[in-house]
Amino acid sequence: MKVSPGALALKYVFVLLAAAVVLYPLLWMVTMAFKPYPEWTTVSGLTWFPKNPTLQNFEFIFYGEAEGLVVSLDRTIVGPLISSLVTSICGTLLAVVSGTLASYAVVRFGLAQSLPLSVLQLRLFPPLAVMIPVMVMWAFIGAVDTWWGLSLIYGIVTLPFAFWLMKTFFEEVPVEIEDAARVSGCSYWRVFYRITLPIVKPGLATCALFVFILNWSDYLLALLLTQKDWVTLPVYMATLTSAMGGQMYGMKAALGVIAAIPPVVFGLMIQKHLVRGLTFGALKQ
Amino acid sequence: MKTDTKKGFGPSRREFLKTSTAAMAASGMGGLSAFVASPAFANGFAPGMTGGPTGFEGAERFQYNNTMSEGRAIEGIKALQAAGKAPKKISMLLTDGAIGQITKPFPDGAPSAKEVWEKETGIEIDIIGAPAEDIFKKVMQDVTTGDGTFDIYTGPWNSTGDLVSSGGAVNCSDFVAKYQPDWGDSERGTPTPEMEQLLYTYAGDYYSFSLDGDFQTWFYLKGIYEREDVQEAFMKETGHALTTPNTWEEVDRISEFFTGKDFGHGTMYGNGNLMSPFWGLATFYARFASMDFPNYHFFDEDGNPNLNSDLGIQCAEEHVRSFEWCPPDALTFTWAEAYAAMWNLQIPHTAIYTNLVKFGDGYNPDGTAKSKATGMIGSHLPVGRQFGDQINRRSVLYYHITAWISSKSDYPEAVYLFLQWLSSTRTYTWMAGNPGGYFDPMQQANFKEPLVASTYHDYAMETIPATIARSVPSINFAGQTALDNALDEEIQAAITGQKTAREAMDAAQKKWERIIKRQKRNGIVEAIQASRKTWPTIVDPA
Amino acid sequence: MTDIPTPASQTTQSEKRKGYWATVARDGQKMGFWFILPTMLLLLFIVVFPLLMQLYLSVTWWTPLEGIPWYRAWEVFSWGENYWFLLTDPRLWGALWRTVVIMGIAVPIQFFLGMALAYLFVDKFPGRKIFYSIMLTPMMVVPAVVGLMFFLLFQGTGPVNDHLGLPADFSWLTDVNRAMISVIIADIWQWTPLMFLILLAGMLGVPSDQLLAARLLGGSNWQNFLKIVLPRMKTVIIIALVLRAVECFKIFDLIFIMTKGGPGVQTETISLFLYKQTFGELEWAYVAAIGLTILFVLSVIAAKGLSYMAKKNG
Amino acid sequence: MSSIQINNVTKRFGDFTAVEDMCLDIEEGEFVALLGPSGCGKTTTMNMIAGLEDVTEGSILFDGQDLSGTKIQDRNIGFVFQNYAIFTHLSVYKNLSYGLEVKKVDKAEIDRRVKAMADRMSISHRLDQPASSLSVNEMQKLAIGRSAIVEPRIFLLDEPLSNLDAGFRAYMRAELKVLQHEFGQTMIYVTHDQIEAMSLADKIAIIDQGKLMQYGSPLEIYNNPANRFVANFVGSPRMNLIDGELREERGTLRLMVHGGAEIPLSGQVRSEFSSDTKVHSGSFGIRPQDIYFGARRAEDDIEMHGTVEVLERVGPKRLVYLQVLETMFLAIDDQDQLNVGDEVPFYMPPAKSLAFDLASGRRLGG
Repeated sequence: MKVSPGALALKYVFVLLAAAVVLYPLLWMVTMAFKPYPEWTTVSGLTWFPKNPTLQNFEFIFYGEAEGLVVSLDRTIVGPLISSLVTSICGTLLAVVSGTLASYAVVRFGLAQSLPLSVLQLRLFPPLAVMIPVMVMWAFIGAVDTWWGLSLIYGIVTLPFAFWLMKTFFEEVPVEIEDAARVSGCSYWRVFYRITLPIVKPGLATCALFVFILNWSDYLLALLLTQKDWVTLPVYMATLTSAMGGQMYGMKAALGVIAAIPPVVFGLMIQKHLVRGLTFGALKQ
Repeated sequence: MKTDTKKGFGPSRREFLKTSTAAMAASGMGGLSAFVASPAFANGFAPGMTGGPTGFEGAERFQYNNTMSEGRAIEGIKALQAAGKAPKKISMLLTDGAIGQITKPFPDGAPSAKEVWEKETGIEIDIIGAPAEDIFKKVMQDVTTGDGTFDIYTGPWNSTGDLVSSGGAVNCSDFVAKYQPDWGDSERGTPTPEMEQLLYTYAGDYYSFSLDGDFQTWFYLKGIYEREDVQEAFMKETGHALTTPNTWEEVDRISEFFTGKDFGHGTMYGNGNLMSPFWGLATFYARFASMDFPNYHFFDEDGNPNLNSDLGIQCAEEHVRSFEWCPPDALTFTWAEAYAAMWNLQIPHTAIYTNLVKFGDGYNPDGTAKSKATGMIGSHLPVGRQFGDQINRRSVLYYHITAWISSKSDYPEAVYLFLQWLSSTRTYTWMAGNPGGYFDPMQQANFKEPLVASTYHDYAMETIPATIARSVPSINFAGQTALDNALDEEIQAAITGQKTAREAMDAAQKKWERIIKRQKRNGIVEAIQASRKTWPTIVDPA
Repeated sequence: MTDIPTPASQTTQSEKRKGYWATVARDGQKMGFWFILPTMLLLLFIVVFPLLMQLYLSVTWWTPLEGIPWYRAWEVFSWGENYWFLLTDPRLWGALWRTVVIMGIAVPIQFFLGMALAYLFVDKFPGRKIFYSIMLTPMMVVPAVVGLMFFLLFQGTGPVNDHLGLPADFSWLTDVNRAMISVIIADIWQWTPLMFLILLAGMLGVPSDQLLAARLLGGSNWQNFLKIVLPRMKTVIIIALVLRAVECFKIFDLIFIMTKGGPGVQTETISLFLYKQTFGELEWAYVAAIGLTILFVLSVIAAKGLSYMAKKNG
Repeated sequence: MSSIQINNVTKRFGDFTAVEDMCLDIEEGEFVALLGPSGCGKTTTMNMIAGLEDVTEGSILFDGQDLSGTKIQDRNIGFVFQNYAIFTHLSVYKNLSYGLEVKKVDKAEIDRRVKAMADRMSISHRLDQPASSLSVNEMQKLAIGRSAIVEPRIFLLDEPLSNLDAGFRAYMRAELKVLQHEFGQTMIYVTHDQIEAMSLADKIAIIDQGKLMQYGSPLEIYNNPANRFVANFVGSPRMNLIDGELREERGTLRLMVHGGAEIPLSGQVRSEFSSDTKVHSGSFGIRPQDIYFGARRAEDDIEMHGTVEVLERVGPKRLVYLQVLETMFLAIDDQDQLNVGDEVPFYMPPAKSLAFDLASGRRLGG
């Protein structure tokens, strides 16, 4: 296609502008995380890059105190970091395993044809509209503020994504391959386990990463179902935000950076499949 | 919370450690780490004392033995530990801004309150912070769906009723009888037995542990009031001399006068009182309480709201009118922004929490003034209305950080003992002086303490107790959150011009009636009647 | 590729596996049942009890303050009072209205920006891949962190005021009007990339030769976009808008971190309202009634929408 | 309607040269086929004419006018895509009217022309139906009609018949010829099917590896291929092309084929081979229908002996595969006299034989 240099230049202007808007808040947070106290506010002038780069903000949130700071932190990031990792991973496992099995049954055996829409409905409602009974249940089974209680709800709310994503991957596996194996004497289980699963392995990995991102990003459920021991990173971040007062920007930024890294990295890894995941397989790229 | 950082960045930690080490070395204590384990610790006590902070001048004022409330608590713990009924750890949900008061050493050379407790009992205190406005939500979350995560809840005193009726708090009456805290001590504790009842009991039983002094106290910019040009201008404009106000009428006159004036510090706004959602209710309640002599109650004897009575509507109209003299964005102010307004000399007066002066008047360790208002602030008695030759000065008790024992705690007695220790007059006085947080003074002993006076300033040492004596409780029974929110919404609607004061009060009246009706079976009318009895009747000569 | 096991090895394998599971492995329907079971159990677990409890609570006026456990809520049976009350609760309708306002402003802006970006990226240009990745980043950042980022940006002493030359007391998050604007800006920042991503996928799905044909027929870029590209993207556009509208209706994290719904109730959306009713006012029965109503209304809308789509498609 | 001059056009994609130094003159109203194997650059050439691709070097002139600065929209070029690029989301009517609507032609005028065109293409009965419901054949008609309705200055067709079933392809071939006459427009037609090109085009441009091999009328190309590639590419069944070393022995010029077969050259073809003394290896070409059996018809006809390996019936005739040592000749037997296994003499008239330089593929002499 012919593109005149003028049009191309104009395109770059827009693209660069858009990129700048996207990067502005991100960059601000990242550079803020490396700025020492005096560079945080307009009071002594703002600069994009730290004049005296420092790691003290990270030091502070990991050790609870840092060189040159009087304030200290009673709870460091370590606990919430572990909590976020454990609950996100367990929730992901639950969602991916049950979603994979169920979608395979729906795709291959034609079972429960209403299941796809039912699981989709889980995503439709504001969680807060249905949370009271859930919290009561969780309290009843002793699941509040436990790793498994949070993992369980994570597994449930991300199940629709896992289910639909795996459904599209299974639909892409030609049924002939499975038939061929079955004709040669394989049981259904063996066909599933030895033939189909290996074929959809990349899809499975995509699905797991995608669901992990969703779980990691949760704030509300952890806010409602944890109190202290299994508080996750976003909840910790939010409480710390006010705990440290309105002005401890550097530490907040450092926290934000740490919380933001895994999903951004994983997200870029599965870029190709994001559309499929986010639209429940309605669209592919 | 803008204020906590004020304390955050004084001298660097290294410097800080250096000075405290030096102080400790001077008193023969060794380094900070050696300090906890040092056998020299016991030698730091004044004769006859068995516990308490050491290592600074005057520490003996906060030390105790087993004849004192704190000592009895420690003794009780020891007994529980011997019986195997004490926990290893007590976890406490606490408002963020107050944590430092328990965990930060004060003054130089001293340990923190937490360190003293842990040293003496071996029971670790695990503090989990939450924002002040939200903390009661978190409390209720734990009460309704939690699993014994916290041994201690803290939150606004007003919410005690809600917590008790939801079954979330432990009734401590037996413990109180057993361990005899000194809260009501006629010399050191609350000024009156009624006040003890108000702060520590609900429906006749002990539930709450008072850790704050949120009696809205009047502060003004003495340095501006006393200027001759200001005096002249005021006289010229109003025909009155500018003095500290005694009545709401005078308050409004001063507010009107200052609004839009510039006395060399930028444009001023006359009304510094809180008008925003949640926090502004205190201002309304204070004005409401003095509408009649000696008090105008929120409810009549039978539990019917007084909101849309003539006096109620008049109060609402005055309240709404006073909004025109507020600084811009006043509807978004929390106390922190209101403090800042006074520190920046934007408002001439305000009735507000007392740590306004703790954080904003005086000097930082590095010698810089804490704010522009340093040295200019004064304090006066609450205002009321003149009835004949008497004035019913009224303030209001609102928010007021209070601790409760979670009914899910496995060791309520041990937890009780910790809270008794923490809230007894010696420990609390010591903590109240600590600028690490916003627990405000309220016990008589607090106001006699030089360390408290040094942070809260001499001028407030008389007005705060006088204010306490003239304070009415805000709503403090089950249904409080709903009642407060209903009224709050309507007042906000009136202030922002969506409704007239009368319409707003009519609507609020209806909402309150509905809540009362629904809560009747839970004894809300009795609670209202009990609350009415705790209102002070003290009046002053005009 | 996987090796297809030979029948010989297969029989020996299955002979070893005796009993019920061996028959399951050989019966597709049975195995499918076991495959679906976990999902079904999870669904029932999260749907049946909660719905019943919610229904039960919603016809009482039980609150945790009642002093009786929730299962004894019948003692404070209130018929449909909660449902009647929610019809006339200005705070609920205010929250709903604000939610709709955020949706009504943010989603169309996201749509137009996303469409414009997709248009920029539909043809190849040097650097397209890198810029594409950059453009996608915001939607991958944890929403709570986005809230934090914009909290930092919109501080009075923060960079936005600094770079725009505004004074430090030009408040964003605590201003009656600007708080809403700030929240909407943050939402737009985070979710325009999602629109972009989906719309770009849709745009790339428009056959390029049809577009060429339209051009050769003399249609200007704009005419071809309106008449060829847009109609062909209809499904994609609907998907994108529905997805965003649903998510936007649920918005919580961002606002909760940036403004807590404040100042006042200026940024209080339906989710924040429910949160405050649950833990602030403790009106659990009322929240249950609102929740059920929302469930019902959304289900009806979804069902109508689906049947409409189904009719359209065939 | 216009003439097109393609002057020394080169197109490069990075390091890859898709079209090299192409020159073509297309007369007004001519029907030209671009013929070549896939990947030869014929489609690129057409895209450059349409303006879908930039020209790297050289120029393309329409009636002497360079349109490279003109937007595609304004070039007024009719283009029929290989898969028709029908707007499947629109009705048949809207497809036809698209080119007129975007030019803001009067409604009544649009209606008249659409109906006329639909009549002409005999899809009137489908006008109100969605285009997606059309059969492939109807889509083809619609695609042509949609392009024709805007009266383009030239008409480009990209393999328009390749998707059609065999019967309709033959019909459409004829139809295209008629249409071209009716429209009277310059048409350029890309195809890899030589029969289509031969039967339709006024002129054929044969392209290989981005280079123009030959440009001329079908007959010219058939009878007088300019090089070995063209000779090989055009004609069905294929021309016999026998490669070998040229050797002069006892006054006779022979083409020594690998494997032992020898072709004794005589007459015209001999002189053609010897016209360039630098050529040492050559390629001998003769069309199967020019080989005959039975009695020698002319003195200098070349005689060879071969074994009948395979006989393949094609209609009334049979294709004969003749094995001469390791070399295979293809001939036509129209008298049904041969049997498999026969060892027979056959004759090749030198006047109908062609001589090519093996190294360059160049035609010798002719």
